[in-house]
Amino acid sequence: MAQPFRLPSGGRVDRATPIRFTFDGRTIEGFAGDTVASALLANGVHLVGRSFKYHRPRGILTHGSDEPSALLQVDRGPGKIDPNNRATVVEARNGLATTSLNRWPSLGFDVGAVNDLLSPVFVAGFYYKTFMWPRSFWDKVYEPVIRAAAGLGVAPQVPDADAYANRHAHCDVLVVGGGPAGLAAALAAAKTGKRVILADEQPEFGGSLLHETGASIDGQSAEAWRAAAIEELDGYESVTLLPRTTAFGYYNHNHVALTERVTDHRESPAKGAPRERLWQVRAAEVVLATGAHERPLVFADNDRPGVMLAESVRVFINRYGVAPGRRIVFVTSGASAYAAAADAKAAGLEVVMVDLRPERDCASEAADLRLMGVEVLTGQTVIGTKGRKRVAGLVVAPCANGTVGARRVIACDCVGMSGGWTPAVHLFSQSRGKLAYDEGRDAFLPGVSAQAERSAGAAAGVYDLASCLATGFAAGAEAAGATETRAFAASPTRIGFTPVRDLPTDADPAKVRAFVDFQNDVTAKDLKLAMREGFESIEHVKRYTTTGMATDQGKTSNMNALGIVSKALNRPLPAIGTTTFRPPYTPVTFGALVGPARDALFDPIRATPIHEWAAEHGAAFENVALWRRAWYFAKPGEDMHAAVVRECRAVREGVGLFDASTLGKIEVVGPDAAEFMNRMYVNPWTKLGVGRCRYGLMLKEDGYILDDGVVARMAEDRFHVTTTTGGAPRVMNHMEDYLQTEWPDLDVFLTSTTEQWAVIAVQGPKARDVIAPLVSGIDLSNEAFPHMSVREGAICGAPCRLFRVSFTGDLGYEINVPADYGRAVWEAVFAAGEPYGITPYGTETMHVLRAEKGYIIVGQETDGTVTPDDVGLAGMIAKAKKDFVGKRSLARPDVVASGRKQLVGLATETASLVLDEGAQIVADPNQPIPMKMLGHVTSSYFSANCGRSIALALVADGRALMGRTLHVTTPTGFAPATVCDPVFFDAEGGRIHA
Amino acid sequence: MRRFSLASLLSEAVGGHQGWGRQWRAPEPKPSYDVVIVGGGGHGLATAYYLATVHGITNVAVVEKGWIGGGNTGRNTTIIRSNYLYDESAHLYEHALKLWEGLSQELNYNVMFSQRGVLMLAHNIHDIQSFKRHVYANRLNGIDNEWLSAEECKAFCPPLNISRDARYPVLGGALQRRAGTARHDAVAWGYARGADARGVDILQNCEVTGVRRDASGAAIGVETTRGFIGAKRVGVVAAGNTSRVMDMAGVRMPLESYPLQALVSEPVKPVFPCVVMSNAVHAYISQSDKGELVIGAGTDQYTSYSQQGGLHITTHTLDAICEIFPQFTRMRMLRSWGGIVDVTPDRSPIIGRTPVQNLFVNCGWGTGGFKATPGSGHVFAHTLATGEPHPINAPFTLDRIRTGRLIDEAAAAAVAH
Amino acid sequence: MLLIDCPFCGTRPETEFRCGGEAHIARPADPSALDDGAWAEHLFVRSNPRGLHAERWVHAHGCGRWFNAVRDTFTDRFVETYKAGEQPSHPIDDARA
Amino acid sequence: MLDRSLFARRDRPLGAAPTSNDRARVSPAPAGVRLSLRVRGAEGLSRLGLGLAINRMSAEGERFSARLGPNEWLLGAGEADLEALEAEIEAALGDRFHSVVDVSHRNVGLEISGPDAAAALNAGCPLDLGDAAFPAGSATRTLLGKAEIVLLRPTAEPLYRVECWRSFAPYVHAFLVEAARTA
Repeated sequence: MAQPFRLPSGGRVDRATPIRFTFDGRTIEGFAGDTVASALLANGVHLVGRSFKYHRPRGILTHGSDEPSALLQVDRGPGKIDPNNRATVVEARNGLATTSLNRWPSLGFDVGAVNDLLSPVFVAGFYYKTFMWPRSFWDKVYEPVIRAAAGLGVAPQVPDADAYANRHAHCDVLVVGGGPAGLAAALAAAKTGKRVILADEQPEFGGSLLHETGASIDGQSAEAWRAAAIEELDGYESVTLLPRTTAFGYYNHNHVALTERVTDHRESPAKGAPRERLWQVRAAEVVLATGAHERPLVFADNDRPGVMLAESVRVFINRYGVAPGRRIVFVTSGASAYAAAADAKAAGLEVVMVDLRPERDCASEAADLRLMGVEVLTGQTVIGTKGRKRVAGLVVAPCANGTVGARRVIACDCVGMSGGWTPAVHLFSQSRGKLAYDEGRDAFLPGVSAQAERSAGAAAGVYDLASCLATGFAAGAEAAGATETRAFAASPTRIGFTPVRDLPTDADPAKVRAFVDFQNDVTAKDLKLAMREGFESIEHVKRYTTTGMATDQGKTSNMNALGIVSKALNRPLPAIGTTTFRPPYTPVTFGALVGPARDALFDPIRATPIHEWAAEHGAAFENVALWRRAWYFAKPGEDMHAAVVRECRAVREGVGLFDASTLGKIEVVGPDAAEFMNRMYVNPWTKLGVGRCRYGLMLKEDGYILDDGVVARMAEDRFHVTTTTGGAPRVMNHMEDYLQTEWPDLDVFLTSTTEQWAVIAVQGPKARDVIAPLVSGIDLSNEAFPHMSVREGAICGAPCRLFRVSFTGDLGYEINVPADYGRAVWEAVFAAGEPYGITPYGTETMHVLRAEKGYIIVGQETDGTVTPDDVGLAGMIAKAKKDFVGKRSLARPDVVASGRKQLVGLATETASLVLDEGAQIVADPNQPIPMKMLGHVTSSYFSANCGRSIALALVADGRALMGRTLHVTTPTGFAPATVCDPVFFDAEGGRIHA
Repeated sequence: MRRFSLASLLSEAVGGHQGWGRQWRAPEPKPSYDVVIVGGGGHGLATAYYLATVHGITNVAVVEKGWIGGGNTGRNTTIIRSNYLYDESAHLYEHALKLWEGLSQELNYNVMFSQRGVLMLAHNIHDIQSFKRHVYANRLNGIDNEWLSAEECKAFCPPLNISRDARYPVLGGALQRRAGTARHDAVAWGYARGADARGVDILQNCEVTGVRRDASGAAIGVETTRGFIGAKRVGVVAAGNTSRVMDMAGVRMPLESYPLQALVSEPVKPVFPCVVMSNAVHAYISQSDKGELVIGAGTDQYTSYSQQGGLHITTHTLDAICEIFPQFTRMRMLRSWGGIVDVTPDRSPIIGRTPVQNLFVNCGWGTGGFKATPGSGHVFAHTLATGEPHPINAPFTLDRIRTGRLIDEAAAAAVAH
Repeated sequence: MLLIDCPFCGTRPETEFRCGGEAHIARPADPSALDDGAWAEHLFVRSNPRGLHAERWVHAHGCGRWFNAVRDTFTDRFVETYKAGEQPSHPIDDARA
Repeated sequence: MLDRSLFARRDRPLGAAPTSNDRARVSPAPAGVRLSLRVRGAEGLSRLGLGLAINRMSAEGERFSARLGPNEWLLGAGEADLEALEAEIEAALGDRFHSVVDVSHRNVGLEISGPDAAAALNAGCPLDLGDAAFPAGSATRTLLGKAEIVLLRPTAEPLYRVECWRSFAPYVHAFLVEAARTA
């Protein structure tokens, strides 16, 4: 018979819509509205997994996100397989394939269960005490075995087929939790017209109302009230309803993060719809109506499949129309389980009630239940369970004042246990609110708030329906700035419980395994062992035993652990402390957190206006900061080396074309512009004439080089500053900082023009010849337009700032044109240069050519610890200036001391050998390790123009070592090289002025 | 001290483990000690341990405001490596790494030091230059570190995406095979147990509220929530709270304390064989023995003692992780948390004397202190015992900010610690 | 993610801002007059309190203006923000924890 | 030998084709003139939008003025309007210290419109774009994902103008298209 444990009627499932999925290959039938857990139970499946350490058979403990045991691998199709899904929250649908975890070869017969026999050895922290000998065995033997045994499901192996979305949202009132308190809060807040977001992790709003089938509110059924409330909320334009949405993180300043599960439950989701959406809500006020979790009872073998929480039994019956068993024993220390028992009885199931409390403490509810014909035992304790892969009986005994009486075995196929309730204060605690222990309710309740939030309903320790509604309504109104309150008439709720810790037993304590943390296999005995060993802070207990550290993060176990520790140490519970609740409330996919930031949207790729041309002409690209820059232009059959050799020759012998658009550019404008430049750079600027350029060097206040670049004076009050590609944002920020905060009196404004201008460098002896026909309004003659000057004019009719500058040591120009004209001008120059063999070149050739001239690249020759003098640029420093940023630091004792590393050239003895950049330099390669290192190679290339390799290096006192042979590391040893001047080409420097 | 071994474990198993005693005592503070160490993290406990074992100084107290190992020791991503560039740092971290290699046996406490290898990915030419500079410098310092091609990186770490089409393709990597991870809590507990067995008093829930100085200005003890505790020498090892403690002694420090966040995924079966760090995209990842992916990020931008940071730091980190390991988007974040890291101007530690006589400090480990724990404790114990720095920590003075002799690994390499 | 009250733009999320460290550390008018110790103090020594902290922020992805804020570094709560060049209305030193 | 025809049309980094979606439509905007105007102490001046409050804009035809900070305005105009606009600035400000920098080619514009436009923007923009917080006439620099943008809402219509730096345009465009799809 399909679904033998489906009750003939009842539940919210859609019996007209059957669904099928598989569990460990077996087809499971259920109805739309089922969770995987409820469908499994409808089919009588209780054994769904094996525990982490002992591989004990485990079933379904809860009905929600606090589930520690029923974890499954879920396959939703190619690229959509993921581990560790809680069966109690996965919505069942056609096409799911689910499998149990942590068992081999099968769930029913699991070899790992041998661990259970070894459990006397595998106690808390056992691994700290062994696996140490022999030493090499840890990496090779012990750890691999431990790792293979640990872990739950299998990580996805292929890229995710789903997409994820992100949404920033703002509201006046965020209500977390759509149970009675949350619904009432949302109603109260919505009435004020404020913007309200109501989120609930369940597919439907209502919380406990979804299974409180017998309850009534204000004279109508709970279901009718619920439906009306949702309809009313839905009618407000200002209300956003987010079902299937878990608020998982409460961050600073009311920044609350939620994940919405958009498509996992759909068989055929809308095309392109995201799997999940991260909501980042900034709320003026938050109402936390997050409910409470029921506590398991701690007794021997309380982890048998079929043993579940009492309220969960009730939920499976009332909400899903499923009987978790035919004969159910409820065992409780509180009143709420009586409602479950009554509903089970009403559903036609056999019921026995075992109350741990003495008759006098539960007389009223016991009497009511007895009236229904249910046997109620009071003043009991639980000794253990019968059965292995499914509970077959509960062993109970009367217990008074610690004396355990005669055992009785109650045959059953399901146990519903209740040790009371723990408010879900996770988000409150994350908000850094202070928790206060309430002895009457044996719970940590929200105390002093740290942010603009308030808790309502069970989250605040309020359990009866009318009060939940009233506190929720008041909280919602208050959050919305209203003072309205409302009383609700509701059917009474059975509340109140007596806190119990591990239950008294007459069994040998050494043999009792009463589980506290079901997933991590932590028993009460483990907790006591930890205490015996001196772990007394709850954080220590937790870390030593791993209690509360499983994927449920201790939702069902933390209070039991605390209580047991408190009892054992005989200290009041608050003195043990509560563990800090940290995000996320329930596990959140990386995908939701990443959102759209994948593939092309991971990080912007910045490209210049000339990028496409370069791509069309065979350029290889390199990443420089966010930019893609043309690296070299290989012709068919050329490798990088050949291309660079050709490009380098072309520039020296003819003319080359280089895209320098990525250089940072800043327009410095104002009557105090020159004074500002004086303060920011080491160089003098006052006397730089309009139309002239100067190489500028900029330090941080610590005296180390920050950036460099050519600066042109466009007018008395206007400078065109250039920076390195990667340094552009840094320099702009650095300048703005000083301008605004140190020298606000200077009349200067800064504007980034990096992307206003495309920059086309035309370099080489033929550069003038190439551009001359295209330029208008500028006299290009050497006399009228010498090296290091700038003119404004037009090129091909486009306005331009034409720089005569060179980073190659040859005649050169940098054409700045408005970016949208960049490609057209580039193409025009390229066409004009064809008769001269114009050659486009990339960054690699640029690097070689400048290295031939000994020009530094900030970030390559410098590394944040290099001064101007270190790289031979002390001469740039304006001696007359009393101050500039970084000047004072250049006078510090260790900055003026000898022995600093200085920029020199290195010529390898083997002319063809190109040293590794980053190679280290020693005087004596035969010295013992550790060796004394003198410095390192900063740049190294094969120079076609020099006919040999060249290298720049920073070497201790290097300028005093000219001509000395040093030894440089290579992949296989050392290579000798001679210290030389860092200028390898055209040392006289005549070519640049040609 | 009851020795831990398989034999003792088995014999206890028979008796229901009733025979295990406390791993360390919970003593009342004595009126005074030879040395009081402020801060019961890994560094402070290691200092106490080596004072007792190496220097024979056992009249020592470790004063901890909360529970031992509850600060950065218990909050970090446990990466251990020594492939630092500068000689000073390389010697310090290599000293630590050598101690790690025998630590479980030395302490008779399994700290699960796992030499799984740390692979640092190069994503651009600058990275290649920088990493090769490290590889060569390490080699000459006798520290293992090797350059791998992208394909070799993939072979060493199969989950790695080395597609050339990636936003930041993997161009290669630097691998230190002796590097790895350890079980952070066990380090604190192991040192505590070892120190306690030799007579060191570990005083938990004992917060320092003042540093008492005599007329000459010398430190003579600490005021605490459990009363005054006299000391011939005081060593402050308070990580993120160092500025506050030193303030009590009138010493202003070149430190700023930032939130540093980390997270773990749900546990899964072994999928990740090593540690991978990527500086270009700012993230690092490994898998713990329990099966969780352990992922760390950069600091938040502002100073804070809240042990909490912004979600955007987490999302940014995961962006990067999922770019390099796109198959992990369906993994789930299980737990995230923050620590407080104290950062110096050059991001290297300060270990040594202070302007106050008899007051010593060991701080400024920034985001990388865990890996140094044994070495840090070892050299600081030497400093406290002799009043003089060990040759290894001699360069790490407070005075270097004045002279400009900074040890700036991060500036030199853009390498996260 | 903090919420920061830019004195010009109102409250904005932290990602639009950059933090510039401790505020009210004026650059000396004549750095050369400082000895090495005093210069190092200016450059590197910071109060780093647990409690109220005056700090610099710039609304980098907004109006681009630098301003100051007083924030409690234990709770991360902002007490006030004010324009560069102004003084806080809260006594910072007294509140230091 | 000047071929001015090369510059009859500006070569913008995005195509002109809009990406349609029932609920949010993303379309590249045509080229125009953009000036970054900086004035210290614009008190008493009202022309050119200098009297606007911070983060407010005014628009008329292709002309607009957006005050992005206490001393910063982004001025927009049609292609042919550059010289006239510059002349007006000089006339309005005279000797008063100011800075005008042409950023017409630095900035690239996009428009996103439709009932889900704000939701799509909020995929990457962390601001409150509700009518109360970001009404008609709002203008600000902010973020979209990992790019900086200027966000303009000239009217009460669900139509927003996004301006970014040129090299970020492909990213911003792709981000908005993806956001419109998943909003």
